[in-house]
Amino acid sequence: MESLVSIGIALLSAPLFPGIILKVKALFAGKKGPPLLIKYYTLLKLLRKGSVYSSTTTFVFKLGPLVSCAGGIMILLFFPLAAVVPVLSFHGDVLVLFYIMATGRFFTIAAALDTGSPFQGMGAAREAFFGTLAEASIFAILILFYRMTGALSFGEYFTGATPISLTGPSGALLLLVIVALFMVLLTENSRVPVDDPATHLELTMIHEVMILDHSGPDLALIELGSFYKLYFYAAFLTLIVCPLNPAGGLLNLPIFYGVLVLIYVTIGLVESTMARFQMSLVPKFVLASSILVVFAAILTMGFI
Amino acid sequence: MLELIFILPMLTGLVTLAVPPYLGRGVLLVTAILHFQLTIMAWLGKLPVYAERFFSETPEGMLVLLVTSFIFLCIACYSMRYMEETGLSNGTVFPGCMLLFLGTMSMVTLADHPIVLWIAIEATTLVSAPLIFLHHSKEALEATWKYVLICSVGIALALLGCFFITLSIDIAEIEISLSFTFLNQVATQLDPMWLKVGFIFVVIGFGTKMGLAPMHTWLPDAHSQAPCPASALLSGALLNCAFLGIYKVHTVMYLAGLGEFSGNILIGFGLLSMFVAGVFILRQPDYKRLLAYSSIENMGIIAFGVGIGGFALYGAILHMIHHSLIKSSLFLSAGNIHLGFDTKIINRIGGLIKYFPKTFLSFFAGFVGISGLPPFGIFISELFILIGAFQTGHPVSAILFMLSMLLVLAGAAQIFTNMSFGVREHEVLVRENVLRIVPPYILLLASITLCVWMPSAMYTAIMNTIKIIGGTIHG
Amino acid sequence: MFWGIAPSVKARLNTAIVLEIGLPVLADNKKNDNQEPMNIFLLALAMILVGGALPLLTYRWFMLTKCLSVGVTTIGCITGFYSIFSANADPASLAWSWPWLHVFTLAFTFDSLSFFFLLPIFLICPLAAIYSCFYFERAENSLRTAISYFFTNILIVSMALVTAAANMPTFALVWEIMSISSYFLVMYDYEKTTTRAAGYLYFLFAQAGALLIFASFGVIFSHSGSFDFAQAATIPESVKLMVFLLAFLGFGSKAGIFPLHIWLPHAHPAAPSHISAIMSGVMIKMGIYGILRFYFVLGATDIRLGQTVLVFGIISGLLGVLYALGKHNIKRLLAYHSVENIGIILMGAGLGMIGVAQGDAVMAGFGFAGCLLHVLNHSIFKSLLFLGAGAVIRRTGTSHVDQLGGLMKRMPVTGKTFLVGSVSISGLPPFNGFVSEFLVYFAAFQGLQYSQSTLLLTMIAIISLAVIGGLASFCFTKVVGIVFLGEPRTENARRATEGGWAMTVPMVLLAGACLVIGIFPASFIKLAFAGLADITLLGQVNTVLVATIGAHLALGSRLFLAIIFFVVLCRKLLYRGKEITEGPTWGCGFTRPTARIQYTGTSYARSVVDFFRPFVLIRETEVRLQKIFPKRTAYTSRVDDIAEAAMIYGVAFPLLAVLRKLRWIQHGNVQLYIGYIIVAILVLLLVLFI
Amino acid sequence: MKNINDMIMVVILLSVLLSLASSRLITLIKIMAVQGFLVSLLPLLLEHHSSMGSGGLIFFQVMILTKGILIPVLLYVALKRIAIQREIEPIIGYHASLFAGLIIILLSVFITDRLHLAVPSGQELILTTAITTMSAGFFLMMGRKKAITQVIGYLMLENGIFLIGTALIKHFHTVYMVEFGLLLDLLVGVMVMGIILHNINHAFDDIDTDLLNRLKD
Repeated sequence: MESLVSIGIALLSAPLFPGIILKVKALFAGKKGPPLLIKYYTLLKLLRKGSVYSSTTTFVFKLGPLVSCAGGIMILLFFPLAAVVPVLSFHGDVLVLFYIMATGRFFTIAAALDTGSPFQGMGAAREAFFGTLAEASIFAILILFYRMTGALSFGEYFTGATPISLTGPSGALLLLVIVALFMVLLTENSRVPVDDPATHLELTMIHEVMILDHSGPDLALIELGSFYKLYFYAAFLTLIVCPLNPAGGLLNLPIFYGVLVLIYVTIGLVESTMARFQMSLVPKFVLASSILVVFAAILTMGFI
Repeated sequence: MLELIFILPMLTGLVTLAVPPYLGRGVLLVTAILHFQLTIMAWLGKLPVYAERFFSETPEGMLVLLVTSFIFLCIACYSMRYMEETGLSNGTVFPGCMLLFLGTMSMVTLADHPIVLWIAIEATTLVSAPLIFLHHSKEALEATWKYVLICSVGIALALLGCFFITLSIDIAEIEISLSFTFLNQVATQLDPMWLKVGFIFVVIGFGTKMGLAPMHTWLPDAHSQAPCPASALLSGALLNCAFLGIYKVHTVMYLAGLGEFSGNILIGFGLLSMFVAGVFILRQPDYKRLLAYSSIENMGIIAFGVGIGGFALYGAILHMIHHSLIKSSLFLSAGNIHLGFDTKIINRIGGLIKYFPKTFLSFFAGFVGISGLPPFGIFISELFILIGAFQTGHPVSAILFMLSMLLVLAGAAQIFTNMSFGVREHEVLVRENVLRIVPPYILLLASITLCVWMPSAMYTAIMNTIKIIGGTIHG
Repeated sequence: MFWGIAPSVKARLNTAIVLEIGLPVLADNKKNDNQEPMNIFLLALAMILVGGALPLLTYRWFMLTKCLSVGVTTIGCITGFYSIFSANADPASLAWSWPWLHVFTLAFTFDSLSFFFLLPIFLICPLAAIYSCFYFERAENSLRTAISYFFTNILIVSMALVTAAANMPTFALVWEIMSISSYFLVMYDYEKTTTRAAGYLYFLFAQAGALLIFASFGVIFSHSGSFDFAQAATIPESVKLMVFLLAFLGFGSKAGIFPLHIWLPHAHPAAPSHISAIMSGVMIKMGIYGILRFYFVLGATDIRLGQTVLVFGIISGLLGVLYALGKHNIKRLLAYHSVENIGIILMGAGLGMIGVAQGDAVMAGFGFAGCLLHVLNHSIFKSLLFLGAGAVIRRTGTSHVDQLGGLMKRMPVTGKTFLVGSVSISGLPPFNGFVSEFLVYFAAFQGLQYSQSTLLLTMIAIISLAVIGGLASFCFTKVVGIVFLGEPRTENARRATEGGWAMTVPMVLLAGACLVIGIFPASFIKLAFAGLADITLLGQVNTVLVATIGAHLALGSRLFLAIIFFVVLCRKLLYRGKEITEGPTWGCGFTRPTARIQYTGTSYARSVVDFFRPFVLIRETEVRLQKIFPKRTAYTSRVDDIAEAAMIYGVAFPLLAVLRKLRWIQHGNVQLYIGYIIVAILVLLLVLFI
Repeated sequence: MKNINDMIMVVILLSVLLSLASSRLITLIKIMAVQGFLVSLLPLLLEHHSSMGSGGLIFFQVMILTKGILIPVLLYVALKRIAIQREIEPIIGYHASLFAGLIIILLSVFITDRLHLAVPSGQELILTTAITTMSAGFFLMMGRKKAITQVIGYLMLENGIFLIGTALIKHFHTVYMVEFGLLLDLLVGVMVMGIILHNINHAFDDIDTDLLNRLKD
């Protein structure tokens, strides 16, 4: 029951947090900024509309939003939000989930290519490339976690017998993981310095350019999917930074969401203070994250 | 009377030289059939030996005889049309010399006396020289000159080798009459020093004839200049005869306890031949030379197999049989190609499959066979030799063997592929003809048959052959 | 004795120790009561052979030939399937042997591993045969088609027999028949220079591989003294590593492991598509079969074996997918993906071997099971993709990715099935590719608990597997996106239409198989473990674990589908009564877009390929813009395989140069020829006297 | 007896040296005639052939006739029929050839010395002579351009082998086979070579082996 409640809250509240980022950025720029609920308004607006489809597109174009959104929902089902035992969990679920996210990306990219637009193709190529590199970091993290806990599921990582924590054995290595995971988060969710969601020039976009032709509820599904994805990564980071006792039940929620907000604020801060990288520097950035984790994993040979 | 086997073709050959040309071809075919019949009778044990001092019925000799006779029959059928179409049918030289050639080769297979063997091999050189010169071109002349000169020198050395072997009897002061049968019996008492020297000269001498590198130099010239039926006979039968000479002496060496010495020499020559053949097969511009170098390679394989001994020995004997069948088939197919396109230059030939589909079949099948792929027998023989090489503890040689084989394969595959499948516009001069198509098919079929089913008489013969020098090998 | 040999010789012959040729100890010396499965199996093979031979007789009636051959072959394969399942309980009952050439025995025995490898053979081959019915459409080539059928069926039979060969000569025989028949299949379009080059290359690699395999036979035989595989385990441990490496390289050249894969990207585009499907889907797996079989019969537990296999697997996987990205020919691209998938399969096998060496039954079991299941999966989706590519090539006349586009609308069935195949080969859930990759991952994570080299290797393996997966999906978004989506880039692509039912039905069936394995993974994982049932080396399989893993994967993929279904429903609801309009693609301000401004496959892949620069050779030619009003500019780039480049520039050219110098030997000067003879004498005499 | 033998052998050695130094073909053929005669004569004077029957005697007479007269005459006829434009044309010069001949003799002595124990006693000089003759034959074949000189070189090689064959080996187990074979070989060989020579001359207008250099790789 607790699990269901927690997942319900997550599914509903996910669009809230990107608003925080926007707010932070606006404040930094000395502006007032949009309301916190801006993303909800956007979604509602989109849902009310109809769609315009390019005559070039096929069913694949419609499949993109569907699969990516489904992937986002799926992963949250397996995640111990606020250290509440997840709805579903099994040994090896992390592999399934990351691959499902990859499926989502596959279809998003295919949908982008379906339009036949050169800009969308360009964006798709970048998305696919950086995503692949980020996958290496993620699996390096999984290796490290397996070395630490012997588990292969989110549930086990945070609510299992030997949960991951900074204070546990070889917990110091988690500092490296936190940095790396944050970098992955930025990459996977197309944030500055990898991508700038607010840019206006299609040539420099990555994620945004891919969804140029989507409109109406389709676009809403895409947005929703990306909110869930961002939410997942942020939650993942939250639980590493601030491990919670599963016994706490729903009481963990406030702490969890507090830290979560902090992470979103950090993202906003990064976006406000950093310029985006030159496109050719991005691979190095992502690679740096995976090297960090691999380094950490190798260090476990000394600890464990 | 066993001697009939070589006397018959010699006599008919001499007769053919005298009779009018149109009878010559008939005599050729009839003699070929009779010879084959006699061979079969000899295999059935119906022909006793008359001059036991000089001739005997050895298993290895009988194998070579059978192969020779069979190939000759096919070649005789083939040359019925071939000689007519090449415009060489007027002379009696071809049928006459072919028959004499057959006669001398049969004599080699039956000879038991080293000197008789030597005389017979020398005689093959002399009677086959006119065959190479048949085209009367400058190149043919050059090839003949080189053939006669180099082979004569080689054969002279072989004679010297025979003398040294005889000397080894003298020095050991054994009172026997000279023959391989007796040599085998007293092998252990012979003087090893002179025996070794003798073997060296015999290997070099008969090796010249057999086409072992570096004495192979005449072979590509002669094979490429001779008319194709003659090349087929040279490659398919003559080389075996020369091999027989080496083999018999190797047997003596083995029985004298010097098997390792002679074996190593054979391995060395074998590998060198394979390598040299590989060098020239790669990017070879002339397909008849290609086939000739391939013969050198295969002789190398046989020498290698014999040198290795044991399992490989069985493989070597099998290889000899199958190589004869396949290579002569290939030469006959090459004859068809040569007739059709009137060129020996590989680069000028392409698209056999389009112009000569039937010849393509035999030509390419021959290539598949010679490359050691099933269903042709060379597959088994090479497998045997390779396994034998490892089994007897010659891993380095085995690796060199494999590399050389690969080199040859790399060269041959390219050429055969391009000739068979390449695209090139041609004017076809002479069409395919049943009489020129069936013999190569029969030869290939024989190889396939022997790969699937081997008559037990033949198997026994091979086993008897190798028993003598494979004695210490066990599974 | 009928030889007229002198009596004394005869006596010596009798006393000579008889040459014993190690006759293999027959596996089925015991009386075989149940002959039925074997008879059915032989019947199936006979039918397939008949199906191959018939066209040679009836080739004058083109349609009849095709129908007859395909029909008989299909029935034969189904019979084969039936015989496998009827003998499933007791594979050993399916054994037979014939004496061969007085020396050998042609012996065939089956075990669970053979059965598993028979599955793809009997599954893919009939589908490919059906497909060929419409693929071969030119009646003037009827003889050639008939010959192609003949060799196809020989190939099928020889592959089936490879899985069953019980001793070395038998194996060598069927192996070589397999090689040569597939060579002829590659040569189908022999008029093309590229085809001939491909055939040549294939022939060379096949034979080189065969020689290595024979060499390993030789080493085994020299120690065990028997041709029988069953005796191979008795050879000394120290030799096993060498034997295995020889065999590994030999089989590797067939399977297409890096750097012995060079023939593969040439042969697959050259062959007709259904042949590529059989070769890539089934035949190269025989190489994997050989590696596994050798490993199991040797019973070697040296960890270095597993490490070698794993390292080769990682390299093949990574570089295979990388080169696939750089290739523009759709079939060549697929061929490189075969290299990649062989890499994944080998990683599974390598992890399994390391597991065996560590005594870890879970790691061993899952590694090998992943390997086997990926063999099956790859055979399904790779043949699906090749069939799809074949349909595209047949309908558009081009195989260059950048000249296609927009085919999803014109060839809907091909497009959809190709999409399924693409997702499967990228290893994405809920399709079959993921299931086997999951098993490999599982084995690899098991390996993390060890230390030092094992840990390091498994870590690299996991990360490589992740990167391979990412790059594969990158590559297949490229293929799907450029070929099937967007606008047609050429007129040919615009005019393309769907192939006939005989082409689409096999693709649909294969796509269905991809989904079925993805949604019902449990029984197929069990099947893979069943394939290992007769392998005693692996230790006890934890059946409970296997079952739970299967159930969990099933849960994952079904849940995912359910969520997608749910989202679809929501979407339907949201769109109810909404206005949907069509318009052109947003051109970002360009007002006159043409199909040519679309992103090409080359540019799509360029950034990734660049990233891996030292391992990929990129050659560019560019005409720079110079004047103020330039007329034309041109840019081409191509990605070269480093193994191929090394083979050409590092091995072939220097070798050819040296050999060309050596040709001096035959200079035509008779005096020096005589000199050679003298030198030979002198050398030998020196050897003798010194 | 021994002295005569030794003298013959010395003369043979001398003929070898002369043949290496001679610059004219006619001279060379004459030298060959002498050498052939002496080589066939030698076995008759050897001790272990003293018990030779009448058949053997006839055989050796035939041998002398062939080697000493028939073959030189054949060669002479061949020489006359082909118009020789230039003389021997050495690849290796005459002085160098002579020097090489000396070295060959030295080496032969050395080899014979090495083989001392293995040879029937008292016949070292025969072995020396035989080896020298053979080597010189090879030398002529390699060191001269004209095809006819190669035939002569071949004959010299045969002479050397004949020496070993008849002089060293006990007679009873050969039953004239050796002699018969040699004779046949020699006759037919020279005939065939003569025919080819004739043809070569006909086709190329010369018998220079440089012209025979078309077949190569």
